[in-house]
Amino acid sequence: MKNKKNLITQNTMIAYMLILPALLVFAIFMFYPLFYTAYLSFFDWNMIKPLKVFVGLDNYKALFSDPLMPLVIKNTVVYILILLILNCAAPYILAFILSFVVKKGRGFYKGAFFLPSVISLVVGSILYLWILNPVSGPAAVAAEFMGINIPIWSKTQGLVIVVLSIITTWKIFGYNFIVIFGGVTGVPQEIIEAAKIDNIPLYKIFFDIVLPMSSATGVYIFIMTIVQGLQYVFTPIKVVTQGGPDNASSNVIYDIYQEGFLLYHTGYASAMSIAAMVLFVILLVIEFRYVEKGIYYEN
Amino acid sequence: GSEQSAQGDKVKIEYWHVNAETQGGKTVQELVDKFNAQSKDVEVVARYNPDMYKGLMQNLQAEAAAGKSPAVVQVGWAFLDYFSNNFTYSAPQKIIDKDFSDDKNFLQDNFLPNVLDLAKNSKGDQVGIPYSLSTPVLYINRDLLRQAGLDENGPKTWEELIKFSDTVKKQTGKYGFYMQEPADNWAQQALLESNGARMITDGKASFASEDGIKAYQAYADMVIKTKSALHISWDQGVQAFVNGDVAMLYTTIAQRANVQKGAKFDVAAVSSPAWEGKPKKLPAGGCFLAITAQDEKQQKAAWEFVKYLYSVESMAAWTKGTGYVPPRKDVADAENGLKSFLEENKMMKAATSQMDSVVPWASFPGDAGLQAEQLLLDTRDKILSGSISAREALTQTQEQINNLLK
Amino acid sequence: MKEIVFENVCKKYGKNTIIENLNFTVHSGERLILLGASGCGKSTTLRMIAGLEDITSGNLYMNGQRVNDIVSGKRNLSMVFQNYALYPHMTVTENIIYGLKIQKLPQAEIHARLTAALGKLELDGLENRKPKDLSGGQRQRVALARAVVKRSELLLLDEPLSNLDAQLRVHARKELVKIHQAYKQTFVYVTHDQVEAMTIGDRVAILDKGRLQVIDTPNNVYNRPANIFTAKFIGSPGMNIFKGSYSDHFLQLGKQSIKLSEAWSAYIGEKNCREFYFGIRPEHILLYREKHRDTFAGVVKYVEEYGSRRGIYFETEGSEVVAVTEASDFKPGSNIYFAADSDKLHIFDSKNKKNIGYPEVYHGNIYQYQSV
Amino acid sequence: MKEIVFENVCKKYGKNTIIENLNFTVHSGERLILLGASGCGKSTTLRMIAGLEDITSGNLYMNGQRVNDIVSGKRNLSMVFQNYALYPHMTVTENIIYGLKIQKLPQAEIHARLTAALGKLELDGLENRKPKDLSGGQRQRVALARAVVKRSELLLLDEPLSNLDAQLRVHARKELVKIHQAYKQTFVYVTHDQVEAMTIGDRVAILDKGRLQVIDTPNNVYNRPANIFTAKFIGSPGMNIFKGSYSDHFLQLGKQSIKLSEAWSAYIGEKNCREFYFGIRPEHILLYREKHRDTFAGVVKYVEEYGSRRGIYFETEGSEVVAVTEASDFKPGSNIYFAADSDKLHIFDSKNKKNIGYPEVYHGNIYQYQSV
Amino acid sequence: MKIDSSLKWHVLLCIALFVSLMPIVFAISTSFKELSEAYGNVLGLIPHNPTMANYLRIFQELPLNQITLNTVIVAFAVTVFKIVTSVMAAYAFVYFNFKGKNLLYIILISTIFIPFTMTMIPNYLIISQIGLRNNIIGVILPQLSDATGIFLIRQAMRSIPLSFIEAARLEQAGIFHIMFGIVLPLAKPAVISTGIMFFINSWNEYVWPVLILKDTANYTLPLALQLFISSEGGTDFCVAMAVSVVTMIIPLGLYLIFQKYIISTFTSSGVKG
Ligand SMILES: Nc1ncnc2c1ncn2[C@@H]1O[C@H](COP(=O)(O)OP(=O)(O)OP(=O)(O)O)[C@@H](O)[C@H]1O
Ligand SMILES: Nc1ncnc2c1ncn2[C@@H]1O[C@H](COP(=O)(O)OP(=O)(O)OP(=O)(O)O)[C@@H](O)[C@H]1O
Ligand SMILES: O=P(O)(O)OC[C@H](O)CO
Ligand SMILES: [Mg+2]
Ligand SMILES: [Mg+2]
Repeated sequence: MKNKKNLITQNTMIAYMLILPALLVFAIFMFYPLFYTAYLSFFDWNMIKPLKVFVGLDNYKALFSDPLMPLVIKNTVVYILILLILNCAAPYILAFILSFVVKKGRGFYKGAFFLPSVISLVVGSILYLWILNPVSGPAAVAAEFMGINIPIWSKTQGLVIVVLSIITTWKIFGYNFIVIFGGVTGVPQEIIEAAKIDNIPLYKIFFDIVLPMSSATGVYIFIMTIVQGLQYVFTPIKVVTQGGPDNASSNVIYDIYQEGFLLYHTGYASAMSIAAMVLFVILLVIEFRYVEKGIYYEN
Repeated sequence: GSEQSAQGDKVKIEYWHVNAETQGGKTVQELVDKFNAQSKDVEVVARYNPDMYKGLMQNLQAEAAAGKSPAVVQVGWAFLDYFSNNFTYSAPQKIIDKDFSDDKNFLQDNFLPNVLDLAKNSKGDQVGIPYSLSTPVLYINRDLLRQAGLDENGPKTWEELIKFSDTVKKQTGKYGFYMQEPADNWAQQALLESNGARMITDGKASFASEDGIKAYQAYADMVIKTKSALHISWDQGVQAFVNGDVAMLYTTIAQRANVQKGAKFDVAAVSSPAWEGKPKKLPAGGCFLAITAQDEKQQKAAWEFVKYLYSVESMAAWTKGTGYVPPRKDVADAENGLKSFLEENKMMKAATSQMDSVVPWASFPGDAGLQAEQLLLDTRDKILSGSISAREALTQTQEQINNLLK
Repeated sequence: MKEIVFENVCKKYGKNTIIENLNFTVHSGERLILLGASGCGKSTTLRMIAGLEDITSGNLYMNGQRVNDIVSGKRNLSMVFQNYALYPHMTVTENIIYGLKIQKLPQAEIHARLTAALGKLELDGLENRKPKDLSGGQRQRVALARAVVKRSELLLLDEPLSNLDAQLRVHARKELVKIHQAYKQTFVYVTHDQVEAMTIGDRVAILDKGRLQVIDTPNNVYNRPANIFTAKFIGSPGMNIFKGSYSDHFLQLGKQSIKLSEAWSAYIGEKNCREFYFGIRPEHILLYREKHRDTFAGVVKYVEEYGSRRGIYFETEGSEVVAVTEASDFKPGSNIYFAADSDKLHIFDSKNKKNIGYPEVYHGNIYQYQSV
Repeated sequence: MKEIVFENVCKKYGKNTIIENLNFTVHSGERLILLGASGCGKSTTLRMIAGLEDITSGNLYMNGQRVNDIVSGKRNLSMVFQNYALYPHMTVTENIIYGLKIQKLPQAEIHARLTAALGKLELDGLENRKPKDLSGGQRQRVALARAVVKRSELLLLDEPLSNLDAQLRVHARKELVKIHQAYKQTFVYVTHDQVEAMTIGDRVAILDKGRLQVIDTPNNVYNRPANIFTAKFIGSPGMNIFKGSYSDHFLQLGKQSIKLSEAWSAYIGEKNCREFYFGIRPEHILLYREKHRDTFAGVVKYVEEYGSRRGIYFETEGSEVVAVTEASDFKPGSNIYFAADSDKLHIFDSKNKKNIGYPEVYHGNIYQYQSV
Repeated sequence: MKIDSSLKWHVLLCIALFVSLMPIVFAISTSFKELSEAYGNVLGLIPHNPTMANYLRIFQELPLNQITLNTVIVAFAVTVFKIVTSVMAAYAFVYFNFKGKNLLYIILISTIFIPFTMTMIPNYLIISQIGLRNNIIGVILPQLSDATGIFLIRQAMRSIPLSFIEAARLEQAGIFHIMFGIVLPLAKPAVISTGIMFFINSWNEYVWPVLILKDTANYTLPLALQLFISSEGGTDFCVAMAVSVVTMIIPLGLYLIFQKYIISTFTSSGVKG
């Protein structure tokens, strides 16, 4: 018994030691700023005025009565959905096709799809701004040959989100693809073979076997797409539309930025941040509660 | 930060600017280098701030929060009130009066009063000295105009412009007109105020006057009704013009180099159109210089540098490098100034010739000013998308802004 | 119901040739056993039939149709994988019925087949377990059940019973044969268990390093091995092989010699061979403590206990010989004398290592297959 | 070199009791075989010894020390896993020497052990392959090599030879025994192969549903099975068991009866039992085509071919009996008559199902273990 | 028939590829064009008058070597530290049991959702206070650890079959042996992909360095790019593309050099042996 106790404490020690470096960094550069943000959310302040006016929950109240909020939240959801389709579902399908259907030229495709992900989104945004210029960009010129007129997407509600998502996708697709590819090919070959022998149709193999068995990777990409996607899409918003037209392309993260750094509503932006964080944490907890249960892990 | 360097006992100060390499960044460095070479006791470090005046303001914010501050900063006109309300700065005349009695009349002697007024905040304090001055001009694609059978010298009035635009659309199938749509209402202000509207009257929004509504609606009609004008983001609009897809581009003179270098057709710039029978009112773009140095030594050094920047030679170099209009009176005609340059660069004339029409860029007072500006931007999108009439939109927004400003 | 024909089939992994020029036919409805040393290419052969492994060259036919390029799913077969290949995220039931559900079989039919399979393979009570919560043998049975419920025309089994205990193996063997009798599928069955090979196989094919050595009935493989490899491979321990020479009724082994029976003498004379290999199964060697007439001498090296019998490994004329006996008094180091009952001899050509056949009198001499 | 003592060891997974109150000792240096039906808890027992599975209750001692809470790494043992558990990212060589490198053995020593193991297990030429490029048997041999090179005091083997062919299995068996003789480790060896159990085991422990049934020498387990479970479990097919009654020299089975030998009659009389189970191994049943005196009648249900012998499954008095015979003329559906040589009978108590023992005359009667 | 069905896929894939690669080709081609051609000849991928002027300009006007070196240092330091701290923490979360484990994990992971801008100002104050403004160390410091990394690597470790760890435990392998000998190699695809992500993100990072770095000599490449992008003066598109090409060249080169290796780590996982 004594031995086990010792072992436990010794193991616990090792565990804490392993976590310590990460924890230290987090404590200083994440938790402390977070507390500070939470603190600021109770004040009316613009970051430089010497006087912070304590306003209690006013910022939060304002948040809930802000007429922009429903729009921004709706946009956020739309972004998430589009990004999930383009950067979670699509690469999954592609990875599946490349690992189980098309075997020739795999390496080439993988390499090529990955390429854009090394490029900065600022560059990507500027590039797309040019290329997708609906009046005189190459895409428009090419489309004109085919008699198609490209809508002025940057000023079209709805469409603007789609295009911004596409720009973001261009950047993160390759990375997601390659990670998912790793997960998908991690499914033992024999198991796929067993299914093939049973003449299981491809889409069934995908949904019944590959998806559940690579679900650990899937969940990772799912969450990363939401988290990273929302943060990534920030750059194209900033470069291309500044949230316009009429906030039609703004999302929660851009809105926080706009309130905090363009309008200097520091307190309000802090309250928004905290609310967003709470929202995401709730999502995360739900994920842990329900999604993780259905996921196949080896241990 | 501004620290004292031990070396040579020179006072080291920082100058914050927003000039990217494509927009005079090189000239900033040349000016600073020249100054440093000739100054015995001041050394200036130039620091670029990306993302224009907004970016600079952000960095200044962070700097202030850390208890530091540069000595001289460029402040965009839109931030005039915000800056003066929130940052510690020294009014230039105050420093002059204290330590530089020789320069007592420097400001009055060298600047037009309407130009100096640009840098006065809503309380009437002279926050800084106008430095980069720009006005909106009309770039025209002469080839296209000719093709549409129009006067190749472009329209003189907005009424004419509207006709031109429609004609181009009908005759060539290309767009007739594009007015810049960045994250500000600068160009739209020119349109409205030239028609007799006022963006702000006595600290209150007043753009939703009949004149304002009419002007905005006329512009909106081009976009919505005749579809002769393009409603698109700024970069794309400029790109479309330079590519020859739009006949007329209404934007800042600061884009001159870009347009000139890129366009392969017969391009020209003409002065801002006026509304028939009405005087032009053109908001000043660009920035003024503010002295944010905190201690006396630094402030003195800052003034020395600022004064240097306003010398005729420096101003001329500045204009050449950036395309801004010189705010100082006598630079344009001086031999050591811009005389020959302006002769060669006809496009600049469009801007220099309309200096007398310059008015301050409307900056809504108080902490809510920036938000008011944002509301106006949203309104622009609403009107130009046709979802709501100019009358309704402007009236609503005006009310909203005035509620904010209370 | 499926006839499978291998025509000059080769398989390479990079430069390694795994299967070399395979030519044979699995008759429709037969139970063919694939035997061979570990790593000889049995699984690979099975996998080629299943369409899981590309054929490097040659042709594979099923019911007369060339199937080299037909995908697995279209070959209508089921397979038990050597390492089971169960879907780890599905329960036992789900694993078994997955293929049936895809085939859109009626619910009742699926249920009936499932229940039957669970019962036959003694998996009741484990229906809702995931594979990782099963023992090795249970997993293997699930794999077997999954293959069996499909009732396809061709059943490929890669060591399907290796992790089962003897009772269960006997039982499963019986069930498999019953299934075969009911549905007359073609079986191709890989096993290392020679008893299994003998009991289940209609024919046995023996592979060595990717080459087919022999394909014949179990009986012949044991009693009339076609060549030395087969003789040594079948039986445990395998047959003892000596290089010998013949002259005038006497079989010469190194410096020693013994007399052969008349029948053999005549036969060898007829075949006119001098140099050959002769072979004798360990269980057919007669052992003596003292020198007798017509015995060879040797020294015991090693004794292996099989319970009531022993394997006696001894050295003679520089080669190791093993005999199986019930006697328990041979200890390592002691002298030993042995004779080979000439009734039970096998003789192989010294060049091509093929069996030269047997004198007529021995034709009925089919010995019982024995494992120690 | 390690003595292992199980003291009331239980193991549960959730509510399922897998191992129930296990009590036994593995003597230092002995080769103990664990036998038992698939899923009975053999691997679990091994994993508890290895320290990979927590013990739910009870105590496990090694060399007198309680080790319940000692981590695996500190127990100084090696193990061959049932599913090999080879490191997929390491080559064969790396897999084998990984543990030795951790022990910081000198390079030369590592090399020597590696070469020896590769040679003994016929793995030469595969040194640089990754596990996925090996055949099933090759993987298993690598797993074996990895365990063997460590030369630890205790070797746990979970069906280490199940995927090897007969020749290689004989060979590996020999090598294992040689290794044991050289290093005198304690072996705990799980197998389903009864021949392996008989040849390798000093003693055999038989588990049934997590309970120890018997622990005894291989010979006794086969010839003097302690209880019905053991009797049925060992042998393939296992022993036939009938419920019978005895009265006055006659053994009654349903409506039929046969006469017992004097010795048995006396013994049973002595033991004073009426109702019992009697058992007879399939290979000890005498079969007739016609009715004889002292035979029972039955109907053939099913015939299993073992090559030269057959398993005849027939029904009598509502229960299935199997006999092994060389005769080939029993066909399903035909009548059959059988007798049990009373020399070869086993009799078990009807209540506790334990062997009641044997009349003195039969004490020498140790039959040869046979597998079909 | 085999060829037929995959041809269809190949066509589809090639269209996708075109969409994905075209912008890069466009960027490279534009960087060799004169501005007027960039505007006028949008579709032409091969410049009529190829020019190096754009490149010459950035090399002359900027201490590009120093800037590149800065970027390399920042990206490598950030990547290495993030990976090391993530692997350590993930290992503890997967293979150890200790008090508060789940709570701690959830707290750490929930920070994934926090936009960096939220913590930017307090971090700036911290960095200023320790005097690391205008210093690349100041850029690196707050980024030494990353919840995303912990999350990803933990996911990967959870997918490693326990039996390998068990086998290693029996070998008397201590925690470090198991970590470096078994777990890390098996989690390598995840570690590498996370590393790549960190590297790329750090390489292209903009918002935070802009705040910290003041002197051009301390710049990183994305900041240098900003020097050629101006909303008001108009962007010199060709020069901006030249900087972009310079910016992408190192990660692209690294990727192309190690592509085989990187891709193979993903595909060769074969963890189930
Ligand atoms: N995680 C688990 N949860 C529930 N039951 C389990 C779990 N793991 C194993 N079992 C059950 O425990 C029993 C014993 O398993 P064990 O692996 O010890 O069997 P075994 O004797 O080695 O069988 P085999 O010969 O088939 O390998 C089996 O019935 C198995 O289903
Ligand atoms: N991917 C591969 N690359 C190279 N050689 C391979 C590969 N896969 C298998 N082999 C080799 O091919 C040979 C045949 O393998 P196969 O699995 O068919 O053997 P097997 O007869 O089934 O053996 P076992 O009885 O041990 O399962 C083996 O020697 C093996 O090492
Ligand atoms: O470029 P400037 O300084 O003339 O400013 C005018 C623009 O409208 C600013 O966005
Ligand atoms: Mg195999
Ligand atoms: Mg087991």
